[in-house]
Parts: sequence; structure tokens; C-alpha cells
Amino acid sequence: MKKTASILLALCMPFLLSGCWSSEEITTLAIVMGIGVDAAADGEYEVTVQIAQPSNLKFMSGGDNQDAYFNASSTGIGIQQQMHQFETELSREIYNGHMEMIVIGKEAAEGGLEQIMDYFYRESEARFNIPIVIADGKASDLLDVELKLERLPVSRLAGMLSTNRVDMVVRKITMDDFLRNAVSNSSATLPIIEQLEEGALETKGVAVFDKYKMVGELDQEQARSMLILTNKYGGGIATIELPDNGVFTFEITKSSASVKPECENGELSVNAEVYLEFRVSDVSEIGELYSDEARHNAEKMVNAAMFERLADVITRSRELNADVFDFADIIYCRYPRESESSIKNWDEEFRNLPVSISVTSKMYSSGAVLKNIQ
Amino acid sequence: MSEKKLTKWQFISIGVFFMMGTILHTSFVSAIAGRDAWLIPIMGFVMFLPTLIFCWRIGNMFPNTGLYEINELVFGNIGGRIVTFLYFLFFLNVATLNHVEMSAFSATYLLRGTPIVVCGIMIVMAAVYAIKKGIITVGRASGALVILMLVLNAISFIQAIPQMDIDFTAPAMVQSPGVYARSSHISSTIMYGEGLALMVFAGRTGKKVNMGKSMLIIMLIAMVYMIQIHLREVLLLGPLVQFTRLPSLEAARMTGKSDTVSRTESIYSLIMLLCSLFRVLISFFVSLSALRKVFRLKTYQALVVPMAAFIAAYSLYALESPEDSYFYAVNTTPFIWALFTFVLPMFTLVIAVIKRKAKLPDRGGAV
Amino acid sequence: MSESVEKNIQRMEAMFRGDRDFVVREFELPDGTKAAVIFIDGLVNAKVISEHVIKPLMRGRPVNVSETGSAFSDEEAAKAMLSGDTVVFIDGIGSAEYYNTKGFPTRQVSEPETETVIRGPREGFTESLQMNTALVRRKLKTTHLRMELIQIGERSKTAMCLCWLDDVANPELIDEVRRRLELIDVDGVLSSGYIEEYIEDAPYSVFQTIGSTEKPDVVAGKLLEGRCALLVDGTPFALTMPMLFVENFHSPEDYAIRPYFATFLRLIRFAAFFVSLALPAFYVALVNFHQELIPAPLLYTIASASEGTPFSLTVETAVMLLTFEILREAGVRLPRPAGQAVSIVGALVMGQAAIEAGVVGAPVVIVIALSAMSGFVSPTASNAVAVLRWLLLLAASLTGGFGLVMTLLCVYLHLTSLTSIGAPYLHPIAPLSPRELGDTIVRIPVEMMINRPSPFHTLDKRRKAPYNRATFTEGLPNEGSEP
Amino acid sequence: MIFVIAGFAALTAYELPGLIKRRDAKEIAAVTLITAAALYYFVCYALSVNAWSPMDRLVHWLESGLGLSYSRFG
Repeated sequence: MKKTASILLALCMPFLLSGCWSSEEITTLAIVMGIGVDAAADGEYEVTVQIAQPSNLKFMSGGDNQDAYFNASSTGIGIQQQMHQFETELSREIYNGHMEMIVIGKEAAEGGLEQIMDYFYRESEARFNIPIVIADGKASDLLDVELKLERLPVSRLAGMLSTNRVDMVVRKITMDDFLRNAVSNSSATLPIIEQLEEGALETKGVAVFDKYKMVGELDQEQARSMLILTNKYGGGIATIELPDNGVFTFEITKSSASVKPECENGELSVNAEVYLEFRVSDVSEIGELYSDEARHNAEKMVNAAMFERLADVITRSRELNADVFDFADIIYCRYPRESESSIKNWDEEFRNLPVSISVTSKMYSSGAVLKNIQ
Repeated sequence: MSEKKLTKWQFISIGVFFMMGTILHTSFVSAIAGRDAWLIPIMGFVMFLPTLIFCWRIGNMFPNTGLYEINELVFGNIGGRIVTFLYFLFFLNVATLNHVEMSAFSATYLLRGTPIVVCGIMIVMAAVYAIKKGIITVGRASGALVILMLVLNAISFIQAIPQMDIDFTAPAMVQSPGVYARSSHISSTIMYGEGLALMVFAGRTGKKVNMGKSMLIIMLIAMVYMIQIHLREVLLLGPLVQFTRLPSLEAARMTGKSDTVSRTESIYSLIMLLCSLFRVLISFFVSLSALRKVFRLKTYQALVVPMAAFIAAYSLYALESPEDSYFYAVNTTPFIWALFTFVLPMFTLVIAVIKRKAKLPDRGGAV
Repeated sequence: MSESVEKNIQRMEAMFRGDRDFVVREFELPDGTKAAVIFIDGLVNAKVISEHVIKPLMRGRPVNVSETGSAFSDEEAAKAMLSGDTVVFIDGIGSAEYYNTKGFPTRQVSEPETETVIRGPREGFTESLQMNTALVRRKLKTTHLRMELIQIGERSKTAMCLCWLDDVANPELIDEVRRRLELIDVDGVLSSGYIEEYIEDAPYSVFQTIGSTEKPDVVAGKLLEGRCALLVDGTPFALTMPMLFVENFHSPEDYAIRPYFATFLRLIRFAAFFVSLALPAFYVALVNFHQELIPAPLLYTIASASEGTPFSLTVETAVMLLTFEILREAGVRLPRPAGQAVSIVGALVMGQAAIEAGVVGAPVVIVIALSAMSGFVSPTASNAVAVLRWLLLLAASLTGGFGLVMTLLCVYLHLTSLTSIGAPYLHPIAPLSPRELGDTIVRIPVEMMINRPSPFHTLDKRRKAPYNRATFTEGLPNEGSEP
Repeated sequence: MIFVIAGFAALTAYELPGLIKRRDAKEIAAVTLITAAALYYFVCYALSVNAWSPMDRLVHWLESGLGLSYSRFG
């Protein structure tokens, strides 16, 4: 027993002498909550870092909430360099273990994200499931947005994406979703957030990427149809203009799409059946809706409108030459052998891939009122 | 009053704990096989069957004798010691490579700033303390520890199920046969092959422990465990699994929904640490007892600390750079390991059977 | 021993050099021969001597006292006198007779301080060996209860009684204990603590491998399980050997309350053991090394709390731990009323003032207070925990989670390597035997406790026949048997 | 860095007195040999000199010599 005790002591000796490397006092850490990247002149990037100030962040009932964060930014070639630049500038060490959001400016996205993404997935502190967002203007403005409920602009952005069930046009895309698409033939999409005047934020639509470069945008309606087609649509409010400029708004509560690839003697095609359940929110003049006949023509109207929108998003994605619906993977999974050749040059193949869409919908309630109160 | 032999369950728990140490090797298989990585352990098991048959037959021929005593029985005094020295080199390299992976893992993920050599020395210190306490104590301790590890593993798997996406494994078995052959060769030699070290414990097990049966149980549990790890990685990371260096840790980082319990990968990395420490510990002990058998030393107690220092030092230079043990493991190590886990055991089995046949006809008695 | 009384008395007086409590009483027998009675005042019961020794001798009737013996040399006579007997010299007889007249004052049987119990027997051992053996005898009225007297201590000559059930306990265990006791050659044994360290398997280990208890029913329970107990004259604590690690978390009350609540309590004691052992180290590892494990809101509170504090986190934790240890010791050492006040005032005021002054962060005080309090849940393990806590804190401050896990593994291995008189210390956990986990970590209903713990290799494995509950349950109305 | 090596070297030498007492030539030879090897690598690491590593040599020989490596046939 004396031997093991002395061995333990001797083994500890090297440590006591050389101290501990990776122990960082929490007060020496600059806790980074979000990072914004904007394209600056000739290939440089302007990196803005949102750092939380813990002392103001503590919950103070009724206290004056002076800013619980501050943004530091610097421009330079790579992102890693800027991070070190921050460390020299600030008195503390950059710690991005708690990063909640990455915001990328539109020009930077158009310029290509390889270099930016490379820093984030190689960096071992950051996580794979951090949401990424494209700022319509400059990312630094988005990170400075006016605060209403939250204490940090970043948490307001993160909140916008995950909880706005009412108008689910846009889905939270995390870094690994984005990278997964960048690896496969289908193209990735990232939500775009636009800053309207005096601090109002709005999800303007979805940016479409080919590998790492942003090639175009889909507006809100197209983004919704894309979500429906890829079966990731959680529900939301949609409107149809009626011929005599009336409006028929309905809330889609359930949407499911089954996309089945077919292959007759080498000819690849895709058949998408979409099933929607909706509830009428407000309608200008259709009249009572409880009768079967009225219900059927409302459903027919919704089918027609949705069919037209789905077709529109497919043509749009063909224009951008970006397979946003993961058709490539779906076909490859079902027919690996046959689709071997066409997957190689998927850009052309996708342009003339026959896609048949059929929409069936079911209205299951017209709200609390039997017919219009007129 | 307390028995000095390993009981059946203690031997199996040491074996399973040793096989759980492959959690750091998952990138060897998933880098090659990608989305079919979870099928590879089955093929690896099939490729490992000959060595299992060797364990079974040799176990029955020489009940309750360790691998080194078998060598000496089969190859005679000098030949046996040469074969044991070969095994010593093999197990030394197994311990070193595992040690390299473990220190690289803890230097980059757990203790971000610490230099690799310090992590290496800390790992080796823990191994020295365990060996000083004696392998019977380690056997006794591993009984409950294995169950704890398996339960924690199951919990982290179940916790990750909501995030999993089934169709990441979609086009199964479509890759070229070369890919499958290569990854199952890697799996059978590196992941299962290193299990040969457990044969050395045959000498220390109690009377009613049948080597073959327990090795089979250990390898089956190991197979299920490996399938579960790979399945978790593929279902969480999808096609990215081919690119990440430590997929099981990245998969752990992915899980976690609510903000409070979101980042549990530090706890998971501690589990990975314990399992791989056990692997280093057992292979270290096995190479030590090989050295003792070769030079006929009375006790190996005196060798424990210098050998540990050697492994900590040698692991700095074993591979070009400690960070990229992946490159070697995928290309050349399977061939070297195959030599030791397949060729040598088969050779011993053949000689043993021939000797057994030569003896039986003339004297008709057992060996 | 000479014939004449005077010479004997002079030699005895020379031996005792005129101590104040050495009493000689000379008298004459009816037939005129001189006789003398000598005894040590205080060790004997004066009334018994005058009634039953001196009066019958003076009247020539025989002495009717329970235990007599004859001493042939001065040492034997002195030995008898020192253990409370009365020695009688009669002129003309070469030897001296001694009669058992023990009668020194002893404490009444009262509830023990350390092991208070809400429900269950409340009697505790006292300092006198006779009373303690009587208490144990009353619990186990069986002829198989052996009580072997052993004397240790060259000067203190403390009498010890090794008791076990000879149809249950393993004879090897008893021989082993007896052999170890005989090896002890020391001049004074004043409390059972001395003996404990001598006969332990691992005297250098932080953990206690010999159990000690103040309650006879606990001793009886352990004897039934196949262990042996050592009652030491002069200390109310009996030693029970061999002891297992899980016994730190058993309390005699567990068998007096419902199994569910008892299991719940045992699990809490286990949890408290781990909390008090690893919480400060875990907290330091969490905040200094693995910040990403802390959820964001908590991270802000911790960061803002430790904004102004001067010390680094490790120093802060160590200082707070030290203050709590000092407070605890002060609370115990002071006499009862003052002790209570000190520990409460100290903890509250000290903690609060430290936080206000900004010397220490609030979370640290919470962590240390929780870990200190949970240390008291199992008193026997708390002294081991108080030492190991510092080792873990050092490891965690140097290498964070990595060091913490490795040290915990080393502690676990150390525990598995311990044996208590041959029985593995972590019995149901380390050499895993699932069947016996029933009565250790959880408390299964009494019916199911059929076998005795296996590590003691008891002669009679079964505790009792399975309880035949079916006989009286048919009659109960709610059996669901009505048509 | 040097402290770490010094610590470990001192530690490995710790075994020697015990051994010399036991006068077991073989064991002393083994211990000194292994300690020397360990020190060799540690010192090379401290002076960041490239030490000879058998594993590396073996791998290169297998790869170039025998061509026994997957990297050859991709």
C-alpha cells in the first residue's frame, strides 16, 4: 500500500509543477452568442460578434435593462484571423460554445460560403446544429435589431424561426442540414430575414444555394410550396384572391406529400401526391359553407390554387437550376442502378425531369359560425 | 476467503468493456462505408469467425491456459517464447495506437489547451494505478461498471431518437463491393481482432469458464454494441458521417432538444474516455504479461511504471502525427493486424491439431 | 504466599504502596485465628462484602457468593483485587481465597446519541461489559450464541468479549479474528477504536472496514447475518466484523418502516454520498473546463456572480470548504447547547456576509453547503468523504472532467480491492451478485430475505423458510373471489 | 514541459532501488532498458527532434515495399 501511495504522489508531481492549460476562469471568457459575416471589399469579410454581458443579463425585475450585449466587428481575410483579432482587442478570450445563431449577409452568401462554413465546422467548440440565417441587407444591422421581449437580438432571431407556427413559411435550417445538401446533389436553402423600418423583422423567403454559392431566392409563397412538397410544412395561413377581388383565407392545419419516383424502361419521372387539410379563417362572400356542395367547390378552389403554386415553385427551381426538393436523393434511393448515369449531370437531368403533381384537400371546419352573418 | 480467479461474468464484463473501447475507432469504418457503416460490424464479425473458431478449439484443447502458455505448449520452449514475443510486439502496438487515439481525443475535445503529451501521461497514470491494484480487482470492478456504461449508452441512444432520420440509410448496400471488403477487413482486424488480447486471461479464469463460449458471448455483445454506435451516427449525421473525424462525439453533440439538457456531449465524451481507457489498460497489461513470459521474470510489478512511461513516450512518435491516426488505420494497419489476429492464431491451431493427431494414434491418451 | 496473615498484608501494601483506595480489614474467626479481608474501595460493592463475606466468616458459616477462586501468588491476588474481587487471607492457610463482589457504578441503559432512531428499539450499550453482554444475550436467547472472553492490554488488561453464533458464523472467520486479536501486544486499550485499526485488513485506507454500533439490536442483526461482534469493556461501541461498504448506508430503522420508504431513504443516502463526494469537484470542472454543459441562463448567473470575486474559482471553493469543515468541528466539540448555536449562526452569517462582501460567489456557497450537509447523511462514511473530497477537488481543478473521472475510477478500484477480514468490501456491487442487491441498495420486503449474505460463507445459508402468506389471504374479502 | 519529463524519469527510476535490493539481474536489465527507451523518446520530444519510430518504418516499408496498403489500389 505504501508503494502505490508513493507512486500516486510521484505521478502527480509533474502536474503540480506545470499547472493546468485548459482551465479558463469564467470571468475571462467573452461569451459569444451569435456571429454575423458580411462581404467587405475584394474578398475580405466583416465579422461581427455579439457578446453577452452577464452582469446586465441577470434577471432584474423592473430594473432598467441597459444593453445586455455589445457587438464587436472587424474586417479581414479569414474568419479565424478576425477571432484572434477580437481576442487582442477585447480583454477576454473568445468562447463560442454557446453560439445560438450564424447570420450571413446577402452579398457574402452570393460570393460563396466555403470559407465561412469551413471555419465553423472545423472549429471544435461550435456545434453542428447551429441555425444559419441570411440577412437581406447587412448581417451587422440584423444583429443590432431593436429589442422587444428578448434581451439579446440573437435570441429574438432564433425565436422567430422556431416558434412562429402561425405563418410557417420558413423552417429553421441548421448547419448540418446545409452541409448535408452541399455534399449531395440537391441544393440547400436558407431562410432570409428582412429588416423593415423601426425594428420590424419579417421572413422574406428562402435563399437557394448551389453547393456553397447562393444562386437565387424564393418568395414566401414559393417557399411554402417547397416546404409542402418536401413534406416539412407544419401549417400556416394562406390566401386566395377570388375573381371579384374578394379574398378567401384558410389555415392549412395538416399537409403531407408523398413523392414517388417512377422508372419505366430507363425513363425517370416523379409523381407527387399532396394531401391538405385546412380550416376556413375568413371569407368575403362564398356564403354558407356547411352544405356539401359549398364545401366541395371550396376544396376544388383550394386544389386549383395550390396546384398552380406548386407548379410555379417547380418552374422557378428549374430556372435556378437547383433541385430544392431532394428529388436526386429520392430517385437514387429508389433506383440506384438506373439513376447512376443521370445523377452524374443532374443539372440538365433535373431541368427536364417530368414531375406530375396532384393535390387533394379536405376542409374540415368553417370556424365557429355556420354562415356569414349578413 | 476471497477467490483469486476471475468468474465467468467477470471475464465477460472485462471482455465487453474492452470491446466498448472501439468507440474511438468508429471513424475508420464510417469514413469508408459512409451510410452503410452500421452493416459493417456484421460482416466484420463474419470475417472474424476463423479467429473465434481458433479461440473455441484452443480453449477446449487446453482448458484454462492463457494464450502464452498455449504457445509454449504448442511450439515448445524456444518457439513458444518467440511467438509470445511476436504477440508482445502486437499488443504493445495495440496499446500505443489506442493510447494515441485517446490522448488526441482528450487533447482536442476535453482539455482543449493541454499539450498531447500531458494527456498521454495522465491516461497512462490511470492505467498504472489500475494495474497496480491487480487485474482481479479490475475484473471485479468491471462487473458493475459495464452495466453502468451500457445503460448510459442506451439512454443516450434513446434520447437521440427524435432527431434521427431513417432515410439517411436509404440506398443500402449499393456501394462497390471493394468498399465493403475493405471496411469489414478493417472492422474484423482492428475492432474485433484486438479482442484476441482477452485470450491471455484464460489462465486466470476459474474452473468452469469455457473460453470459446465466453469469447463468443463477448464478441456478440460487441457486435450489437458496434451496430448501435454506427446506426446512431448514420441516423444523426447522414452523409456527413464520412467527413467527421469523431462521428460518435459529433452525433452526441447533435442530440439535445430543450436548452437545459441540450449540450450533453461532455458527459458522453467522459463515457467514451472510460471505455477507451479500459482498452488501453487491458492491452497494456497483456503486453506486460507477454514480456514477463518471454523473459521468465518472476513478477511484472517492477515493469509496470517503466512500460507505461515507454508507451506514453513512444505514442508521440508511433505515427507521423498523432492527430491523424485515421490515415494509418484505414490503409496499412489492417494488414499488419491481420497478420497477428488471423495468420498467427491459425498457424498455432494447425500445429496444435497436428501435434494432437501425432500424439493420439501411438499412445492413445490425451495430451 | 506465606502462612501468616501479617506478612501477606505487608507484601500487598508494598505492592500498592499505600494507595488511598487500598483497604485492609482485619478480624478474627470464631475459633480465634486471625484473618484479613483486602479490597479496592470503589471497585467493590461494600454492602455485599459486609453482608456476605465478613459476617458469615465471623460466624463460621461458609461464604455464599456467586464466583470464587483461590490465588496462590501475589500477582493473582492483585489481579483479582483490580477486577473488583475481595481477597481473604486466613492465618495458617497457604493460599488466599477471592470472592466476586464487583459493584462499580455504571451508566444506565439510555438511547445512544449517535444512532437516534424514530421507530425501533432505543436501548444502547453502556460502558460495563457485563451489561453489554446481557443486552446482547436478551436479543438472541439461543445456546448457540458464543461469548469468548479475551484480555488485551498489558497494563489496561481490558476484557473483551468476542461473540458469534456458532451454528451460523463461519469458524474460519472466527479463528482469523481471534488470531489477529492475539497478535495485539499493546500496553493500554482504552476504546474500541484502538482495536479497530489493529485488526483491519487495510489500515492505510480512508474507508472504515470494521463496523461500530451502539445498539444491541443492530449487533444481534449482524450476528444473525453470520458476522462476529467484539464488545470491549469500557466503551459503549461494539465492533462488528466483517463490514461491507453498503452498511454505511444502512440504518437500524430501515427494517422498522415500510420497504418502499426504506428503499427511498437508502437511495437518498447513496445519492447524498456521491453528492458530498463529487459536487464541489464537479462544479469546478463544469465552470472552469466544460462551460458548454451549463445552460445559457445559468451561465449568465454564474458569470455575473463571479464577476467581482477576487479569487479564482478553485481557491474560492477550497476556502469555503475549509470554513464549513471548521464550523462542523466547532459545532461537535462544543457542549451541546453552544454547539447548536455555533454551527447555525456560523453557517448563515458567514455565508451571507461573504456573498455580500463579494469575497465569494453565491453559487459556490450553495454548492459547498449542499455538499457539506449531504456529508452528514451517513456519519460513518462522512470522515472518508471529507478527505476524498479534497483529492477530487484537486484533480478537477487541474484537469477538469478528465481528472474527475479518472480519480473516481481510482477510488472505485481502491474500494474494490479492499477486503474486510477476507470478505470483499464492495460485495454486492464489485463482485456483482444481483440476487443480493435486494437487501443492500434497496430494501426488499422481509419475506424475500431468505438467504444470508454470501461473502461470509455462513454454515446455514438460509435465514428462514419462505413465509407462507397464502394460508391467511384466502379469507380476506377483497380477494376478488366473489362470484 | 521539462518538468513533465523530469517527473516521469524520476518516477521510472523509483523502481530501481527496490530491484537492486532483490538482485534480479534480468529484471534490472529489463527495467533500465525500457526506462532508457522511454527517456529517449521523451528527450527527442522535448528537443522536438524527429525520433526513429519502428511503427512508421514498418508502415512505409509495407506501403512502398510490399504494396500492402489500400492507398495503393484506392
